[in-house]
Amino acid sequence: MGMNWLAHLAARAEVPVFLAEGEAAPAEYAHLLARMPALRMVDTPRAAAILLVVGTVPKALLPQLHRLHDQLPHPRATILWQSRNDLSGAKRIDSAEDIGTAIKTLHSDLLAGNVESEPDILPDAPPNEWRGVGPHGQGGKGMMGGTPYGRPMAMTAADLRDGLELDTYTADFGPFLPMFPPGLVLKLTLQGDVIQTVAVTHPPFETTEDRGWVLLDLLGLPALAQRKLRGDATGKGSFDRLARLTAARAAIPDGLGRTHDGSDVRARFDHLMSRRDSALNLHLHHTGLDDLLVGLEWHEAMLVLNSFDTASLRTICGNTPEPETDDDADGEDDKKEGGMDHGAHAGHM
Amino acid sequence: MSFPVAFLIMLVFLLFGIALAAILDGVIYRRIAGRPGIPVLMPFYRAAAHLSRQRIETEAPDRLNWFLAIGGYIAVGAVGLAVVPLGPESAVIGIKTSVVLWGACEALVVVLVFLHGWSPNSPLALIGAYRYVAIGLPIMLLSMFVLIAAALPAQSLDLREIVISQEDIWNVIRQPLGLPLFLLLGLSLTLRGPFDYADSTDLAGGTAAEDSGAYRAGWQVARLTMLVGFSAVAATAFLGGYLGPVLPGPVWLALKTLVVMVLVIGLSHLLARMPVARMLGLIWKVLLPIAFVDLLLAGLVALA
Amino acid sequence: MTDIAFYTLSALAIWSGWRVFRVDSMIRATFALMVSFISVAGIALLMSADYIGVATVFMMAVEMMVMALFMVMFMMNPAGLNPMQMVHQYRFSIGAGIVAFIGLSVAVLATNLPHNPLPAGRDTMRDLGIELLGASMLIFETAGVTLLATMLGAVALSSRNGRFGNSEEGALPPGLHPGGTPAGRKVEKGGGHGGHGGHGGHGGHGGHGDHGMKESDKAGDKGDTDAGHMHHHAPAPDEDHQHTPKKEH
Amino acid sequence: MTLTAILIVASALFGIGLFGALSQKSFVMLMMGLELMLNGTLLAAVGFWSFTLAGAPEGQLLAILIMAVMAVELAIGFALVVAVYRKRQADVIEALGTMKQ
Amino acid sequence: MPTLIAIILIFVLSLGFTVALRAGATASVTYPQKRPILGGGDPETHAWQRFHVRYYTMTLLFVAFEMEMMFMYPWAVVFVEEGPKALAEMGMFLTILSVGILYGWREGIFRWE
Repeated sequence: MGMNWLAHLAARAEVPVFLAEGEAAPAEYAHLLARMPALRMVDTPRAAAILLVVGTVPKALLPQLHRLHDQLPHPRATILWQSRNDLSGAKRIDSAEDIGTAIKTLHSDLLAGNVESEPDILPDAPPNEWRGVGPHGQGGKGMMGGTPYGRPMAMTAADLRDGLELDTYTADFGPFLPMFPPGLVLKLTLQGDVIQTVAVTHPPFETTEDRGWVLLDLLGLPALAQRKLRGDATGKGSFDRLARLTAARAAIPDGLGRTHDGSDVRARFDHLMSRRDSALNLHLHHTGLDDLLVGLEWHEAMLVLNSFDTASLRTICGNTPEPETDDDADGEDDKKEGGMDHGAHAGHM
Repeated sequence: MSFPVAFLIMLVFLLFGIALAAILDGVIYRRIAGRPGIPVLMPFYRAAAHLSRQRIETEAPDRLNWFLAIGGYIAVGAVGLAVVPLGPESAVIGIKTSVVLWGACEALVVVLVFLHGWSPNSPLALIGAYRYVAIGLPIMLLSMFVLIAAALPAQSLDLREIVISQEDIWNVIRQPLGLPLFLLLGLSLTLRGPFDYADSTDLAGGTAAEDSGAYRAGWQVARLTMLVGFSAVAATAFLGGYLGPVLPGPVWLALKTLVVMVLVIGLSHLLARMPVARMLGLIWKVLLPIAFVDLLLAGLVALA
Repeated sequence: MTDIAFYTLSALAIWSGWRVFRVDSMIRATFALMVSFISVAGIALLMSADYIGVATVFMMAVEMMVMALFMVMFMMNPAGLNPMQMVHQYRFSIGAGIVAFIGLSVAVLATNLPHNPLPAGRDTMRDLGIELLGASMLIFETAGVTLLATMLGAVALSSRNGRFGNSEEGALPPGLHPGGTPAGRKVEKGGGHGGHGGHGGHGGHGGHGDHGMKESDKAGDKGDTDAGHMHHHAPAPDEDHQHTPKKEH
Repeated sequence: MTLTAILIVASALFGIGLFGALSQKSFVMLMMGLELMLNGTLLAAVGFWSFTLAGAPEGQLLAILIMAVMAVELAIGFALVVAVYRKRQADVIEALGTMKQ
Repeated sequence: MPTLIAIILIFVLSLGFTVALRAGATASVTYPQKRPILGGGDPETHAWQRFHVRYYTMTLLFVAFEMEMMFMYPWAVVFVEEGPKALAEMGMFLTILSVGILYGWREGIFRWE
């Protein structure tokens, strides 16, 4: 009874939706979704009830989609919008008119228990085999060894900026992070919040979506981003006035993300805000993502990434070295071992 | 006013404040986003939706600290509200050094937000936590300076005395630099707008990225509690607190708190966030000298 | 009532103080120490030390925050995912701790302590202010100079971005094999990062634009002399994976 | 709550701090031990101020100075840790003994 | 004493509220759900690591500078009473400390190292 009452209230809330964009998504889908009052796009799958797959996620990125799917809290459901993907239990919608009501209905059904929450796609097992040692069953061999709780510990490497040998964090970021262009998967090595190495695992999808609003969002102006996303209904004059008021342009560091032709994030931001249709002619022949991102901290790097249109970004990704393939993966193991030895030696462990 | 009565008034004030802050947040967001409607009940529906979802824990999280971060953040915001006098001689926490106690709350916020980002063992949350500390620590200096400036004419660190010293003229006029600087601190304490380095969009929600279900609702409540506590302290230190004609003191205090709340929420939506290193430089090189000037001017005015 | 509060807070202070050296996670150790400080602050409040009590919370929260940053930065296994004990001379230390405790306690119990309590209603804040500006003025200003010296010392010791450029910056990555050519690409002059050096002025001359360039040139000059040294002191475990040059920051 | 009780608590804190400072290998943990010893000292100072000095301000000044000592110790200690780590990639005390560069 | 009671009461209530939050939603969490948020990626290692704090020198400067607050609070109470003398002494104190900030600025510690 109590639960019913809560579910009843919850069903009246805006439906929290996490977007997973695929290839060949419907045109202007972000604008369309922004105009639906009953939906709310959230930043993280942890806050979402509905996973909305827009367009088709290519085969290479399906494992990522599955991982993302499983990260949503129960009760959860998936909607495939103009998508050729196949997810068990997911509902298919093709027309743009139905999408708002379909999501809303599905959410109410989920809460009322009419629709079962979707189970995990992946098996319920830790990412790595591990059996704890130690007095409480946690941990592995030695101080840094083993795979405590299913993962190894980070290993040291010299830092780019100040040379301290602290731990690095390597992972594939994307393709379904809201601050990444759709489809882009980067293998990043971070030390602290500064990017040490970049490799492109998967380039962004080809779209012509205008992503100026993302830049506003990244600058901490979600309301203004939403205004831009919702389009001209509210008048361009008032938007420009508000944008000037926020000093968004001044907040971007001068010269950040400068390409060889001299355009920087500020210039590209101006261009995105001015809504001119002509593309900014960028000369990107020798610019790779590693030139642009290495040594930047996270926020700056995200600004740089989102300041390019998709076509330019694809060119840039083409100039970037691929991540190591299988051959090198062995080498990487060596590196881990080496790091471990080194760490153990240094720490008298 | 006896202690239980004062405590009850404070609780009511807090609950209404949280509800009002949540509604205001929605209304102002929609105004700026150009969406119609005033969603009065939406925050409650949203809270219900959070509560009806599962709470996920990450791989080997620091459960104790995760819990303490949320509970502690709420408590610290409420302590901030408790030092505010509701009328002459009737603060819940009537201590001679209430300004310092508020400073302790500010310092603990940095610790708790850091713990919130640390606990889930997740990269984006961790980055948010560390970035927040970089800004959260130095910006406390601003608040300390402007509050000390406000304490000078009162010759006391007691917020009750500070209110009494504003009977002739409010501190917002006597020390014009004080309130703006203090509002910046408020943005940082409540993780909002240009100082939202902890829970920002570029980190998919930062320290809150791994919060789901009830904990997500709890963290939002904590942020709103802090907003209410901060606004009440700002209204007391700079806008004369409970002072005002005709209406009873607590009503005046509530009205002024509301004004500060609107200011904070409005600013948070209308100021762009800059990369963290830039902000760090700005605080030390520009804002801190301004706080010095504020203190100097306040000192000269107090002596004159 | 006061007694209950006192014994509870004392127990909390001692227990959390003990936990500091018993937990695996560095974060928990640091904040256990903070809890110990806060309990002591609570006891101070019980003794009507309004200012010292509250200020202890304020100062210690900040200091433990900074301590936590450094703990995680430099300690292996900072989150205590693997159980650990990094101790030496364990028995001796326990003995020393117990001896210190018993010795001090006996001394306390044996001494006839004078009793001259704080008069009620005394404005201790004002006393302290008058003392600071009057009789103890010299202590106050000396503290200022000491803190200045601390700041200078801490910055000089830990920062390597001196006015002569970075102390080790610009060193080329070590060779793929001993004595070989440096791995990785050459540092680009200017390049995409020219503007990035302007991250927060360097020194009083606020010139941002060309600063990164200047530094990189400087660093480049130092590079040759430093390369050997780098090589010898930091045998990077991942030599053949060092793709990137040290860029100017 | 008597002065004796407070001083005994203070000496317990001091004892634990001493144990930590002596037993920990890591330089950073050693500093935690020192801080805990200073914590005991702080408690004792406030106790004396409250119970035997009739509220003379010097007692409070002493407490403030103890806190200043903590701050100085922390700042210089960590600066040293950074400097040593730069050279040795280690943070344990033994590393300090071999610093001869 | 009343201060302490009020603070403890507030902490008890807040933590109690959070305990209530924990009590809800008891469904068990599976391993795939536990993965950290990376937009679909799977990290190689735990996120907890020797985190490179880019502003560590600033924090040391901050700890030393912040000590000045301990002296400033009592100063504020007697400021009007003591008059220009208080202004002069605190001016001197702050000037001394500001030298430290200027030095730090020149050494570039407010940047991301």
